[in-house]
Amino acid sequence: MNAASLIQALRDRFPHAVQAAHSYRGDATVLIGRESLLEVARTLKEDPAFQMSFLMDLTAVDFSAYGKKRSPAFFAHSGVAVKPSPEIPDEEPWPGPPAPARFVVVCHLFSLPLKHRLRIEIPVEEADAEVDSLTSVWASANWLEREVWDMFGIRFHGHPNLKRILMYDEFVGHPLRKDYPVNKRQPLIGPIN
Amino acid sequence: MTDVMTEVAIKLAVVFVMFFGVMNLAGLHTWIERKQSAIIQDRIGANRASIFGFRLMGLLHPLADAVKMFTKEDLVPAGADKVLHTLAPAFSVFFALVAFAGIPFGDRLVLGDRIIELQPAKIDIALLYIFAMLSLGVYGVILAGFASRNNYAMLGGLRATAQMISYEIALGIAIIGIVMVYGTTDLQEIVRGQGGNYWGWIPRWGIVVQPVAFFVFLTAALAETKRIPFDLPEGESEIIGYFVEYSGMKFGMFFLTDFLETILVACLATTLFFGGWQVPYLISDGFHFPWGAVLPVSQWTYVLLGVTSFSIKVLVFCFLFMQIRWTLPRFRYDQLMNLGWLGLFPISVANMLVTAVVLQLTGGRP
Amino acid sequence: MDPTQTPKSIPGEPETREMLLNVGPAHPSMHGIIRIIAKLDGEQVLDTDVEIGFLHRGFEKMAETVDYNGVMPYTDRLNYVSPLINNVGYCMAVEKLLGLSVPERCHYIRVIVSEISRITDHLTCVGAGAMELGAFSVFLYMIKAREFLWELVEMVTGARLTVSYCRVGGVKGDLPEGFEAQCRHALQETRKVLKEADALLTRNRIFVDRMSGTGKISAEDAISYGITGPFLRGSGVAYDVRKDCPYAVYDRFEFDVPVGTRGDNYDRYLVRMEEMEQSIRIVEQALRDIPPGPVLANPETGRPIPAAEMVDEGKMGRIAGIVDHRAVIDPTLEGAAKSQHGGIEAGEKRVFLPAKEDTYGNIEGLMQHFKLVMYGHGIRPPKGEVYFPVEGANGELGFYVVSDGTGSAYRVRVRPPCFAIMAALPKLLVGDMIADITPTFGSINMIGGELDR
Amino acid sequence: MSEAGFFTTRLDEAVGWARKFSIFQYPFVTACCGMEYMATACSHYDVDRFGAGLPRFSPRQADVLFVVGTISHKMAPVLKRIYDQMAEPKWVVAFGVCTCTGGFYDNYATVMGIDTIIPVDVYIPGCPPRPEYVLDGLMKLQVKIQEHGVSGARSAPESRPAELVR
Repeated sequence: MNAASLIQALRDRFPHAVQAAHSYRGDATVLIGRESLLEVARTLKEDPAFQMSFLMDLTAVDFSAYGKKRSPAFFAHSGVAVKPSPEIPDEEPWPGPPAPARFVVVCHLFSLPLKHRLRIEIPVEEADAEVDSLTSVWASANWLEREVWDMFGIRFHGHPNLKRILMYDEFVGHPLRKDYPVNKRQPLIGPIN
Repeated sequence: MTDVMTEVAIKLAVVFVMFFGVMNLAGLHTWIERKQSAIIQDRIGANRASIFGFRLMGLLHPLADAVKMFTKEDLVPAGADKVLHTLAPAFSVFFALVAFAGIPFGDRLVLGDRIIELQPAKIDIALLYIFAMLSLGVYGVILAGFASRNNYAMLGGLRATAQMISYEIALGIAIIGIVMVYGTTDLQEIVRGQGGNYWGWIPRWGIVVQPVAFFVFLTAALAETKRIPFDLPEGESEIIGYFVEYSGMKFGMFFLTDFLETILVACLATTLFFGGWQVPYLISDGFHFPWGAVLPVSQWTYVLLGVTSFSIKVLVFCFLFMQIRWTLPRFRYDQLMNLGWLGLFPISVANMLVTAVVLQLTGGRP
Repeated sequence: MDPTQTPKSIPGEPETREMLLNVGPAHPSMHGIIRIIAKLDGEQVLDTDVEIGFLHRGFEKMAETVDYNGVMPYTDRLNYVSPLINNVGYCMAVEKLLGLSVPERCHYIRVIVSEISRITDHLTCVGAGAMELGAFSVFLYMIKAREFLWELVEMVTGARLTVSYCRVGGVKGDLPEGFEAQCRHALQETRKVLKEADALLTRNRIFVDRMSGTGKISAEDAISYGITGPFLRGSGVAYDVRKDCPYAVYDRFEFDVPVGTRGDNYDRYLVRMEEMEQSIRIVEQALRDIPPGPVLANPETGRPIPAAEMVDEGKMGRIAGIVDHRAVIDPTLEGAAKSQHGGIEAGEKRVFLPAKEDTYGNIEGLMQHFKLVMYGHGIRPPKGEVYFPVEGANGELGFYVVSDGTGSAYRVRVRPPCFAIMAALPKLLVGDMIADITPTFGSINMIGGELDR
Repeated sequence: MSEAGFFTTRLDEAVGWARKFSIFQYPFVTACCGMEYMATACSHYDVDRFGAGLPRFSPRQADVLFVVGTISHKMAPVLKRIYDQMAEPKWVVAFGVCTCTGGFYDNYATVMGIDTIIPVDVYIPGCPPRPEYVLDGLMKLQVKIQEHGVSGARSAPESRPAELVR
């Protein structure tokens, strides 16, 4: 199944859940609301039309600084901009980040029997940063969700053991959020260098 | 009175020869092991330590190790039992060393009317004595494990206990065959019993009479020395070992015990199965070759040849153990138990029964 | 804990208690950065808790602060046993974002170096696993072979370990002279070592007993945990990104994907041993088929225009190779046409660094180098997000890159292959013995840089 | 030199000699540098030639702590504890740029040089250092050990004083 037909199949199946979709550079992507995440995930895994047996990756993006990033350049547009070469399809431009939500939880799914990939994006507001946990569908979600909690502070409803995984328990804040300074240190021992 | 003094002096000399030989061999053993592993692994091995510019192929490294260990701080972890913690390594080394008392390293030397047995202590039950000492040596390991207040050490101690108990039984029963054949537990007598040849040319060694017992003995004895593939109590990469909390010379003593036990086992294997100090075709007045030639040798030469032969055989065994150590991976606990109880134990019992039957049929002569 | 499993203390009998054993992070077989808290009943593992993160170095945060080519050194240090595969994966992800296609020779070179890296990775994994079982010599043999391959890598890239060889749009440089002979020699040495290791291990009774039946995982469980790579193939699932979603030129080579049947440590060992053979096979085919040509080409003209040549051509009035750059010359020299500079750069697709001779030898090369390398400059891809998987040594290594159109990535995310396997570790260990922690953990081939990033 | 000092000096020399040729190392291997550490220890470079070929995985028995690879803030207490557990005399080698200065991981997660936590005797820079550098560093350490002596204090730590801030 190619990207377009995959998206179409998903749209047919969940007309209300799919908020937006694109296939920028051939990566099938659907944006779905968090209330229907579990239902969509179960269907994707079990339905013979999708058979997404792998949850390859689960991560998040903090879009709060999107478009506001200060370029370190002398000129704002310095650097070598690149246009795609003709043989690679670029018919569909990237729609950009989903507008009001600060975070987007991104899942990459892969179907071993059908060999197609799908990206699911779930927009999450900062004030209510909580998504249903996918641990009941894919076992791999367990640690990945812990990492997203650790790095972004997005909670996962129904996760069996949601605690920090990469950082230590004494750490305050979530380092991959855009407002966490890259070198703000919280050492356990030793000076703050 | 003077007679007693001379007696004591001679005994001391014999003990000294044994002690000197064993301790040096233990030191040398580390060097041989390092060099031998280097050869196996395409390396050069330790060779930098030099005194006045003499490197001696790295022979000085064991010396450096020893001096360093003596000058290293001695730590007893908080919460550990101080007395037992200190006793454990001493236990280990002591019992490993005293076990050598029963090993005959040469035939008797006749000086005038005085007969000197080249065996530090003439014990009728030398074999039992050595086994007793070997078993007591395990207490060092167990104490070390329990006194350290460390889970890893504790696991090491537990493993050592189980391993020693299971393998000592197989070891003991394997030896019974030999005891039955030669009819004695006196090691010197066992060695003497191995003199002479079958059909004129095969030496009458233990391995010829008891080949099965030899392999059981070798395996079990290897387990007894806690070396790879039986180094579970140490198990560097799994549990660091029962001596995890030992530093400085206390650790050095465990290290030494390791080598001492290897040498002891090599000595035992030589004595029981490879004719001890016997040299093929050599009896006290000279070589008697199967084809009839006779080469007479003096009494001193005869004894010295015996001692040399004994040493060479021991070294060969040490070398074999090293070769095994650098080639094989380690057993797992349950596999070790299986091998001990389901493999070696039944074989050794069967060997004992077969030996008994054969001896009965042949009228008690091997 | 299941109360039926807990041995109750019976009056008159000695009380039995579980023991908590803390394995790591400073433990010889935990590679320094894992803590396993194991609940033991004697030697048996009842329950484990795995703690990671001891090598978290903030790769993803750092990648947001540097330009696109600047991420390259950080990718080296993800899976530091096979850094070249990380390089390739990241470059191909960014190239996908840019919509670039690189020349054929570059693809072949990337395949060759990836496969060499894969061999070094498997050598280290199998060797370290054997060492932790006590077979120390095997480890040294493996490292000896790895050393031959590293010499090869050094010859190509100039570094042994942290190579930073790939560039967005190509690779740093062409294969050096005499590479093929050296490569064949190194592969031969590797084969020799593999044969030795095979003789020492594969039918060694102790080794087989230690490995088979331990660390078992079924195919369904493995898929559910997101396990990929040799680990998954050991469970009998023939998923290999090189075969199933071919990238670079992998679809042109003949190679087999070995699979196991039982999903235990022994199968994974066999799979790794066989994969090294297959990698050697791929490298040999690639060496045979590699076409001549540029390794960093302008996708438009199909060949690089060395700046010196460009100048010479221009002097002679032959500007055919240059005209398509639509250069706008500033008429006033005061920057009145500055606003049009964006337009100039938009047509420029030479995102690769020029050859060093050009950088040092003429102004055009220097400028191009400057534009790509200097702080605040660099490539500016269009806005978008892409995910690109490659077959890393441990499984699917995916890079997810989000761009906001500026010179540095908005977000770079790695899908670390051994993260998924480590997540399954508690399941793998329960029921086995303490001694099995070591081979099971060894067969995961946990690489700290990749796991904790 | 006074006559009384003669014996002490000789003893110092002998002990220093023994210590420098019997280096039991504790490899605190965390990251990429571990690969080069392995390469140094194995056949091609063979660190055993210098008498340093016997890694001890118990800090009690080790003489030299080889800190190999990046130390994160999560790891720092562990490192400090291992150092404290070692028996005197002990030395520390910072292996690789990350342990020396933190390297290019100037961010929230990593310790900017282990000398902020424990004293360091020899720094081996490089990312990771080639085995030749490592051998060079080892020889420098041997010189330092030789100078240390049995009674003499350690030569002043070349590091900032470790100041424990919780």
